[in-house]
Amino acid sequence: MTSSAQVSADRDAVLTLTDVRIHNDAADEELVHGVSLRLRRGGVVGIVGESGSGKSLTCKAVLGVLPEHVEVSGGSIELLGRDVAGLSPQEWTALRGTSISAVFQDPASYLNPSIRVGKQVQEVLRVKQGLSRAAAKQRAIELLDAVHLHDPEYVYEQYVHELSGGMLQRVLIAIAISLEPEVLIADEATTALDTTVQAGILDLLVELKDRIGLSLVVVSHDLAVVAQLCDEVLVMRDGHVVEQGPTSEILHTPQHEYTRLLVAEHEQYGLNSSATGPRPPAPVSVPVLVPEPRSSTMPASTEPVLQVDGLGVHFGRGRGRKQALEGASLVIRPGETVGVIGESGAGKSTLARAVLGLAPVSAGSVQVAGRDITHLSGRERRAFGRDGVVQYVFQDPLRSLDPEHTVAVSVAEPLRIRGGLDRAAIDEAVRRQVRAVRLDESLLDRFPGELSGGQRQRVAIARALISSPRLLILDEPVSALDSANRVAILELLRELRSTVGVAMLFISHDLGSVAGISDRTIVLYRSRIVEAGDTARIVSAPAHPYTRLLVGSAPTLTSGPTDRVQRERLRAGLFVS
Amino acid sequence: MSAPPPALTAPSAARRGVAAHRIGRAVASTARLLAIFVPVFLLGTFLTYLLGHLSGRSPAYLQLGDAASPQAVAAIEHKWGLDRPFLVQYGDWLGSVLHGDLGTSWYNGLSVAHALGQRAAITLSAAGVALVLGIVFGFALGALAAHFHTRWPDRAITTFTTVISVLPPFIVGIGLAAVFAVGLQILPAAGYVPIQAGLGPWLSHLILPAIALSFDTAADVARQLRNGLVSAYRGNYVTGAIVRGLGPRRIFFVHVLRNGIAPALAVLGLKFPNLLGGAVIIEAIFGLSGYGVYASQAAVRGDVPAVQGVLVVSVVLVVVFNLLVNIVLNRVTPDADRGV
Amino acid sequence: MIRTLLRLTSARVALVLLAIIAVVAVLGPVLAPYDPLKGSGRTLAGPSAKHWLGTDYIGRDVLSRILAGAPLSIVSTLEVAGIALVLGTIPGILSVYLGSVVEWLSLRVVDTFIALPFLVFAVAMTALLGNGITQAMIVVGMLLAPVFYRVSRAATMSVARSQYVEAAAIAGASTAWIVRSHVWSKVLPSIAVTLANTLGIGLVVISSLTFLGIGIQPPTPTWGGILASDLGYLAQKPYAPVFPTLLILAAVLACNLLADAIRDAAGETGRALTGAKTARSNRTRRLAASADPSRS
Amino acid sequence: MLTALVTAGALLAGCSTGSAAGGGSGSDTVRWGTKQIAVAWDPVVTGSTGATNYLTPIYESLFTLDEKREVKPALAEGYKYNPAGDEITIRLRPKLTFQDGSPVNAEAVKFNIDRIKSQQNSALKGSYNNVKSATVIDDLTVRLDLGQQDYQIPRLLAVRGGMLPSKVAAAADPVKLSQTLPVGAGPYKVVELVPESKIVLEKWDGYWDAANIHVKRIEIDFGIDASTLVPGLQSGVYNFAQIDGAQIQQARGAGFDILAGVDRQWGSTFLSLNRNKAPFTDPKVVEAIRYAVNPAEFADKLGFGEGEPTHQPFPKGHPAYVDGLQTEHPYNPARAREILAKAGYSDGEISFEIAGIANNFDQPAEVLQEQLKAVGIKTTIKLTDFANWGKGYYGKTLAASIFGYVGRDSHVQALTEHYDTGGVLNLSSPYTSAPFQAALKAVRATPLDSPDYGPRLQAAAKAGYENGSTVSLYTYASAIAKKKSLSDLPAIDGFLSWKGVAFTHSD
Repeated sequence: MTSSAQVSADRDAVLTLTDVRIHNDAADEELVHGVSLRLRRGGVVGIVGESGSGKSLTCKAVLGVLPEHVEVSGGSIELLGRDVAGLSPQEWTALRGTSISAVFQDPASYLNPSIRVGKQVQEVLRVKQGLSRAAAKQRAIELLDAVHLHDPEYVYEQYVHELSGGMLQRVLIAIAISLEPEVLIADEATTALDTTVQAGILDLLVELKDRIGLSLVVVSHDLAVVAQLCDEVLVMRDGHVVEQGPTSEILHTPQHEYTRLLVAEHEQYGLNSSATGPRPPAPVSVPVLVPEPRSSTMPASTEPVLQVDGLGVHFGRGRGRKQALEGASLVIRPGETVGVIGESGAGKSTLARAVLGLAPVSAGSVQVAGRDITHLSGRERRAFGRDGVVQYVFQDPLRSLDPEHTVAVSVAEPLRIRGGLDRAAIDEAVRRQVRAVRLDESLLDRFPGELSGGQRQRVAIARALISSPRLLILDEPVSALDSANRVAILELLRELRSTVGVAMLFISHDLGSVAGISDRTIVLYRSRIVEAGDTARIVSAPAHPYTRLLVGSAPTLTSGPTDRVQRERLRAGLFVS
Repeated sequence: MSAPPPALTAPSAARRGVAAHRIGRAVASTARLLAIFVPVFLLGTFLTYLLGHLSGRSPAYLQLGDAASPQAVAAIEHKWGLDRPFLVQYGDWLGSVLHGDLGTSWYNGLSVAHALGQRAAITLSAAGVALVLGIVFGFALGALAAHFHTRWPDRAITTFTTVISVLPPFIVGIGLAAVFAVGLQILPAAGYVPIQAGLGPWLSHLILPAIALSFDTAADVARQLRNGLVSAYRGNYVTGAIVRGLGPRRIFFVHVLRNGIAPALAVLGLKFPNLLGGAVIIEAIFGLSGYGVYASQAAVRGDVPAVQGVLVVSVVLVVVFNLLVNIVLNRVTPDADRGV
Repeated sequence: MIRTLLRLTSARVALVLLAIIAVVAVLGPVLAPYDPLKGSGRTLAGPSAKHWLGTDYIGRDVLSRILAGAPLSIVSTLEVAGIALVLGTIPGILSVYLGSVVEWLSLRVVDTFIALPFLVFAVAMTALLGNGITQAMIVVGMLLAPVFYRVSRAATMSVARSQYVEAAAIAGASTAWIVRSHVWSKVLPSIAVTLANTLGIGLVVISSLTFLGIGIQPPTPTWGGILASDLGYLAQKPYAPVFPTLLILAAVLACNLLADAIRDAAGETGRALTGAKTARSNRTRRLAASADPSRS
Repeated sequence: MLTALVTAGALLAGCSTGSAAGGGSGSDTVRWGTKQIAVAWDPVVTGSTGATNYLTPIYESLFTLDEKREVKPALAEGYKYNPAGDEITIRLRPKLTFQDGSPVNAEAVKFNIDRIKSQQNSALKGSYNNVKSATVIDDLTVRLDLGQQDYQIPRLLAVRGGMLPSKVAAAADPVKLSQTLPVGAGPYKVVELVPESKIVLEKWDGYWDAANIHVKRIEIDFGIDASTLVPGLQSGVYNFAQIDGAQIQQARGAGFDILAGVDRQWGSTFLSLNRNKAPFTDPKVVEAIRYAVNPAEFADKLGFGEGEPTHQPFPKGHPAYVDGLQTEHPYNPARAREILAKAGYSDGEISFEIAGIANNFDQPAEVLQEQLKAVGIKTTIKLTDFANWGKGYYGKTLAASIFGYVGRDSHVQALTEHYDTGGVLNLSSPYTSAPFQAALKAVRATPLDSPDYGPRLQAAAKAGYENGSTVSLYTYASAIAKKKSLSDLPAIDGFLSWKGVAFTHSD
């Protein structure tokens, strides 16, 4: 453990943790085994670790909001020179908001769904600063403006369900800084947000730090997020701080095995432009630019697995009609992997559903393995599904597997739906498929709840592959996984691509994952394909402003202030909040 | 997974939209409620009418008694228009119902609407007082249980509400009368005096039946509120409010109550029909001649128009009450999408 | 889930109570010390060694009547719940799958049923359809059906929107397949909870109808009927209603306890199934999610 | 919580139970609760003779009855028969008016008799079968022409059949008269009337015998559940109530006077058998049933000390009661079995359905079923609502039904209703017997004051009894509980009179 002696004099410290231990009284077990850190005024300390590592509990301890039966059992927390252990509830209430504040993951849940967001900004000002209604409103709107929300008056009047995640996180930040606290804790504040939105929020935090002199504690499972902002990093695992030190030191000379894994992941499946060494070996097939005109001269062997022409999809009717996809065209040939990238709501999943014959297509056509599936009846759709030509893997394997079905039952389901095979044959196929995804056969009788995230995703992939599909659609297959599993699943997919030879449509909001596996990449932006082409070219020389912003927003271990300025320019042109 | 993207409205359009949006939202939610309630009204009245029709009852036997010869029966049925096709009868009936005319009783030839008008004060007083009691005690018990969540007051309240909600209402009624009217002699056991005779006498006659009626409502409101509050306390926005430095009182009243109250309010809407329905038994026990007694007597006599009248009025009352509850709910929790 | 259920004390108490009631329902007529329909000269007698619970207004042994009344009371309640179950659950599940017209119609029918004042409608329908236990049960069953409809529909919807159902649909599964292999088992716990609750409500409602003189023909003994007639003789035996009341109360409470226990157990299993292995790594997160931050 | 709430309610109520009773003004008010429901307020329309109780305060009859069951003048001063006994001339008291101010005159009498005979929903048509027409002789004299010699007419005119509604009101709107605003010439005038639930009456000074009326106000609540009436009395809501036998003990224990006895109000419960339907087409079956029935058990178990075992529809002491009948079909189950066996019926071969009105005849039906079971007759009980039951009973389609009788318009009428061809209570209608018809004619031809009247009436009662279509189960006394401070009502058979009744001291 690196000592924190290198930081300057003690009165500079706004937050000091000394060997903080957190204990669960109900289960009688220690959850955090000694965390020490020192946050300098205007400084940024990062905590990295996967879920369950104890990083969020540490934050909750600092804020005094530990769950029931969980308490600080050792060490001390000093906030602005005061030991928080002895604070009365009233003193805590007085301290929170004015001296320390926080923003969290899933911003929508941290705002009252029944009250207009503006009122919630105003509430703090009126309660804590005693402002009049009018003054509080004016100040609230100023704050919303300060966090770069377009049209703060409009946002002021909205309810939580009417705003996007990025906007809500900005609202929360506005509330958090409204009383000008010394310390702001950002606990996974950008997790589950789109890459570009994440970059925007991180940029905002940096800006606020500089502008109003905030001291930040940034918590994330993503090393790159922390690396962008922090002077000092703590790496936590299973309640232990496994490594701690200045960011550059951690990045360049990681000591602990886990830290090395985190760094390596970014080097392999990130867009670490400065990372040396060759990118993973490029696939053999020649990238073809899309859209590609249908050509009769095309040889039979390269008949596309998927051909989408001018696809348009609408949801709703009348005034509520929403264009979910417009004029999309693409081709996937056998064995080819095409990545689809874009922010949430850009139409990625709609495209996937259209390829499955599940979306209400209003224009264009979809052909799968030479068969037109644009407008299937329910019966035809089911028959098409039973053929198993296209299969689908969901983002969250926990939710895509029936919790009451064993691995064997889940994997066998497509075959059983198709029918015509006896029990022994199905059993044999299941075992073969389970081996193919590198799962132990002993897991066949387990339930999803008894598996790890990576194992579950392997089960889902096995289920998708058992009907020998020509095309596999992977919808954010690694987004819900932690670093180690993410790497493993991506490796598995690359392996399957060469052994099984299945074509893939790989959907992700994470450019790193897409870049690591796709031959070609399609960029979706506001229901349209704005750019398509060879993955390497898109990553190295993005053409469309959105793609450029995307590439520039991807968290890397080395992005810095220059990127920020560039991003801001791009954002201004795109109206991205 | 195919949720439409959040609106990325261009700034200028958004500015103009704020006021129009709010009005539009109110209009839309009202329209949505009406779209639910109009069919309920039509279907409810249709079922009611169909029921009367299917029962094969005829005013003839009520009116003729021992003089019910087939010709006399046919003549009376013709006079009442019962020999016409069913749908024609329903249409006519619905038409007059919409004009406030619920027809005349087969039994005594009096206007059903008038009879119900005379009884409205009694039933609505009893149901109203019961509703108030149900709300007051339901909310008090629910809030208390939530506050002492998982501790003994919570368990005691939960047990208490379970017991009172499963007690048959007639047992409750007779027990209350036995204790407070006969045993302690502090309240009358039966009868009704209009509120014009004074608030005291009025309430003294109503309090026992209202308590008996309110048990079920109070119990359910308490349970829902407790669960609602407990889960609202678990909401991240509570943590958020704590972190912002808001005090516990403010958090409870502004944030927790507002979000935890919805299930209790919703259950209140569902309980209103029970308050009216429970009147059948409670009114009989406490000698109140309200809708319940009227309905059960009419049903037992086979006085179809009277039964239909009570049901129609009840359905309207329930629908109106639910509309009110929904409007309140829409204001309290604007994000929820709901049916009746 | 059954095993989880049996670990709960409340479930055990409820099941023991229900088991006793079931035994009484099956063996009641055999156990009855006297002919439940046979009167004697000793009318309205108090409890004694010969007649543990005394005799009724025409000298019949009350204990025998309560025991003999058990089968009909229980069976009629079961039938009510059964009718409600069938009428509510099947449309409830199907409403999710049979298209928007069916869905809209069934929702409005259910709304209407809920809007009708329950007892008024039950009394009216039973009286108009002819006074009999069968009519009464059908009517009450029908009026209780909306609860099942709502519960099964809500449960089905949450399953139907789940990704594993979507996965099956993508693989070409028919609605029947999906209901059979995915939906049914998830809906079952909610149905079981509702069923247990409905049994309690049904018993109270049938008793209430009997109190109003609707449903059951004398001299057939039923708990509600015994209770109703006891109320006519309060002057002679003020304590008489206590016995049937306690029985009804015990049965209803047992059903309620069981319902709560099933709910708890289903939640427990749900968590157990989804989180057993990840429990260790996710423990802190789950604790954080389930704990009440209001008191920290 | 509950206690606090109730206490709060009680405090709000102004504490004393007296004021809690609300409404009425002090001790001059009779607050009357009953589980019955008065349906019509026009004596011509009111089908139930039991409901006469609620009409007597409003309407005065032409004649009235005294405590010796003798006919006395009321609105009419007297009557005279022609020698043939087929014309009766009635002379009205002069200068009387109805409560609406219109005159009580011969025209009014004629108008109402015409109405009885012609109005579609008249319930008195049957009773007036023998009255052919009414003729106005002068303003105060009216003559009735009878179809045959009939000395029963004054009795008919002394009760419901003789109650006189205002001609003006009846001519204007018969429905209003019957449902919302009854107008008579009786001691009390209607102040408020909520159909089927409540009536408020106030003393009317225009009544011819107003000097004898002391109670200022009568409020009647209808349809009060039996189990509520005694608590109602105890908590001061009522000071006067018609209660069930089972509650007599409780009311008495609570310090109330009980007025009961066959010299006042009584009723009879009987089993009507339809002799046109199997198995009652076989007289042996009917005979066996008569031996199987044990009136003593009914009286004992259901009468609560106020019932009487009897095989005939009249209690002991009633003019139509026949002493010898008690031994004609004494309770003898062995004999019943023997009769059935001889007629070739095996045990359990005979079965039928006992119909009845739900909530009214449950217990008698249960006792009856058990008694019949003891002789090998299987029965099922089918109690339904009044409408359903009435369809079968009045339509004469039921095979057997339990029913009750509380009417006593005239002795002969009681017999005709049970045993005559068109009798309402004769489920076997049109079945009747020649001996009954002969005896009926004889009693009608006997003046009421003739010494032969009693024996002839009883002869007719006996002949009717022997028809066998009505099997009496028991008679019971209707009970009234009243506050001790209210003086006793005169004991007149089947008639509730308020004359001379007063509150003795204020309480």
